Amino acid sequence: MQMISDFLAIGGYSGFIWTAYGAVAVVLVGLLIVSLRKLRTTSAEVAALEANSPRRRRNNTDNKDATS
Amino acid sequence: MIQQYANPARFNRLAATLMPWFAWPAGVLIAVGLYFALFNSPPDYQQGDTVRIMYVHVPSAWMALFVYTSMAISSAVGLIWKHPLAHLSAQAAAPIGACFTFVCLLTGSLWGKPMWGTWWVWDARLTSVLILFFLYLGFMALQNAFDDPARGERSAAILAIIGFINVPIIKFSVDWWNTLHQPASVVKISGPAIHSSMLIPLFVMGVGFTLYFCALLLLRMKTLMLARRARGMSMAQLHQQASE
Amino acid sequence: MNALVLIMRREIRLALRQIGESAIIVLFFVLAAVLFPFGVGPEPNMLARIAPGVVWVTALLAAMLSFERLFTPDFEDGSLEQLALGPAPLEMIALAKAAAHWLTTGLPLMIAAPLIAVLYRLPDAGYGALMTTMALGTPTISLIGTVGAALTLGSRRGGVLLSLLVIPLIVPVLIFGTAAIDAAIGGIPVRQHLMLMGGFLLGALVLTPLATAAALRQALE
Amino acid sequence: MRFFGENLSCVRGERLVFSGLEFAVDPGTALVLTGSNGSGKTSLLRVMSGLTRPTVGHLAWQDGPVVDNPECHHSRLNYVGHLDALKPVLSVRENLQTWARLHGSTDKKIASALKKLGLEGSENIPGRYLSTGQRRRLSLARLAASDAPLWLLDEPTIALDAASVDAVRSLIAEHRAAGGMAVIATNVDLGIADTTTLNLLDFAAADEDIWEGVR
Repeated sequence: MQMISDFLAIGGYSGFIWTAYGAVAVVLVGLLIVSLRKLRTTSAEVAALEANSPRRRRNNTDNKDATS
Repeated sequence: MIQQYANPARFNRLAATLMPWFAWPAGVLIAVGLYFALFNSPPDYQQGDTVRIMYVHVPSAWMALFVYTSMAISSAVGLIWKHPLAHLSAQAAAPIGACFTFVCLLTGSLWGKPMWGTWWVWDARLTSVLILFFLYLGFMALQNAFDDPARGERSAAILAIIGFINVPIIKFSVDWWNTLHQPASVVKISGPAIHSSMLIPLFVMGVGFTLYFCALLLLRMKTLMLARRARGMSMAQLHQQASE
Repeated sequence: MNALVLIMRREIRLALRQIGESAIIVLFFVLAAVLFPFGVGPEPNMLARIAPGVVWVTALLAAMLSFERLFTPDFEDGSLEQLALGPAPLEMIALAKAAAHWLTTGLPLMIAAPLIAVLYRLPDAGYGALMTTMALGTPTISLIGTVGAALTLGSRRGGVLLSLLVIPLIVPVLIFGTAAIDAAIGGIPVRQHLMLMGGFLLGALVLTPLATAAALRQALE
Repeated sequence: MRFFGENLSCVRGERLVFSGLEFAVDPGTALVLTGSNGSGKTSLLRVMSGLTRPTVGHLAWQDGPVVDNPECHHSRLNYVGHLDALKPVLSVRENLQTWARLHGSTDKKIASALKKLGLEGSENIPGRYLSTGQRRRLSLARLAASDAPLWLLDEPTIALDAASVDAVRSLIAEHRAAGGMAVIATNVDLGIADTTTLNLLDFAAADEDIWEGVR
């Protein structure tokens, strides 16, 4: 642990500051990326499910035209 | 028939239009905040530059509590009016809140090291945020512990409300406990007197984080809605194959 | 009202028939407490100083073990349904379960606590405070524990998850429990701590049955 | 007193099991619920018992809806589901006493109930030694020991031998003669006279997935 704190204290305290801001960036941007990727995989999954049940989809479009 | 009080499709379209209005201002505000925080505000006479960590530490602490409050409110709405979207918003908000709490603890520890030479200080606020972090983990763990997502949602909602009632009690007890065991040498994280020039970046970062949260919340809610739809479709197909 | 008595009597009869379960809980409490000196060393002053904290934390963890057995057996064999369909509202059932849990687990822990304190050479002034704080604290732990047990009913990883949910909520009780004993040893008046613990107990007595009933309703749905 | 439900629909495990269901039970009548597995027979019984809240629609007795006074509703019914509510450590009599006393029954009634279900010889056997048939008969003995007007039975005759099925049939007949009502979910013909039947499949709902429109 001592080695880490020495390394961080090299530029006065700037090591600590950059680590703090870096960590914030990593966490917030990382969360954004994870969420975006999850959105992409889920919509792909929905598209795949829709694709392999064409019969159901065709019935839907007929109902929608009738009711809307 | 269930449609009349929750229309996910309509909400989703509304969310799609709102999201850019949250996302872009969030990016701009955070960038401006960073500029002010790092370059355009005076170092503290005592702590020098390390005070700049405060500009991320304090807003993330605000967000940790703000997100938990929003989770408790949406959980209450979900339970009382049986509104599935409210449960989804609590489920979507939990990981964001947990990340903010983690960031708050990390930056608090990084701020503590130069000031007192130790990574972790059992300061009253840091300890309460640590317990809040466990409340977030408890919420997410309970949410996923059930096979039926509707069941997990409602149990986690009850926990969120109980947790919300307990946050002030925990805060009070920890404050009291901290004053009792106050080791003489440790300076409390009261932080420097907030000079107006420091207040601007703090406020800008705070609003920036809040907008970031709103944009990400809508995005994650859309993902959860799509996941529910995929689950519904796959179960319907299974049911159809079973009955054929 | 007699429904509450009937349910309590049923719980106690079941607990007496499986007395082994409460015995194991107390055994774990003693075992965990005895483990610490091997870790921190037998030095008397040190042990005396950490005694309140160790007794309270190990009692809390021991109580944690027994929460899962609170609803799961009844849920699996259908008894919980019959209880819910009985004349008593779910809130009453929650209270009866918490009270039965306290009698079968909280009380034995309270009785075992002074023995552990003797092992740790707790100063004599501390015993009175130890017993009063345990008397006020263990019912609160039982009440909050029943909420956790009801919330995790029917979930996959019930036991561990339950501790994760319940421990943050019990921190205030732990803080004031140990603080009261330290204050008593230090000669400081303990009225303030005990009043607060009494407040937690009364608050839990009123609020936790509502939460437990709501959680049970979800589980039985 | 008449017990009825209007416009009932129920979501179970995220699937709309039935919707727009109406039923009414009058004193002395028996309603048999039929329908394939998973058509919602058990769900409807649980909705009637008040364990599961219907997503839409409401249940009511003649003197008022169930929601206003759930405890009164519970005191008027006896629900025998698939699970036997039997504790292995308690004896046969103790098991029955727990439930019968909760509904305010007397020891005399408990003894006569055990006799009706052919369990009078085995009062002191602990629950864990009972066979499946004995366990079912013990859970059915709860019916005989209580004077609740509404009986909700979920597949009562499973794992029962011929003699026990007759005992159940006479139990139900006796109950109806005394002005009681019974709702029985079963796929087996119980041979009970003049019952009205309700087929769950008539109320099966098109699976209206509220997440449908999400793009």
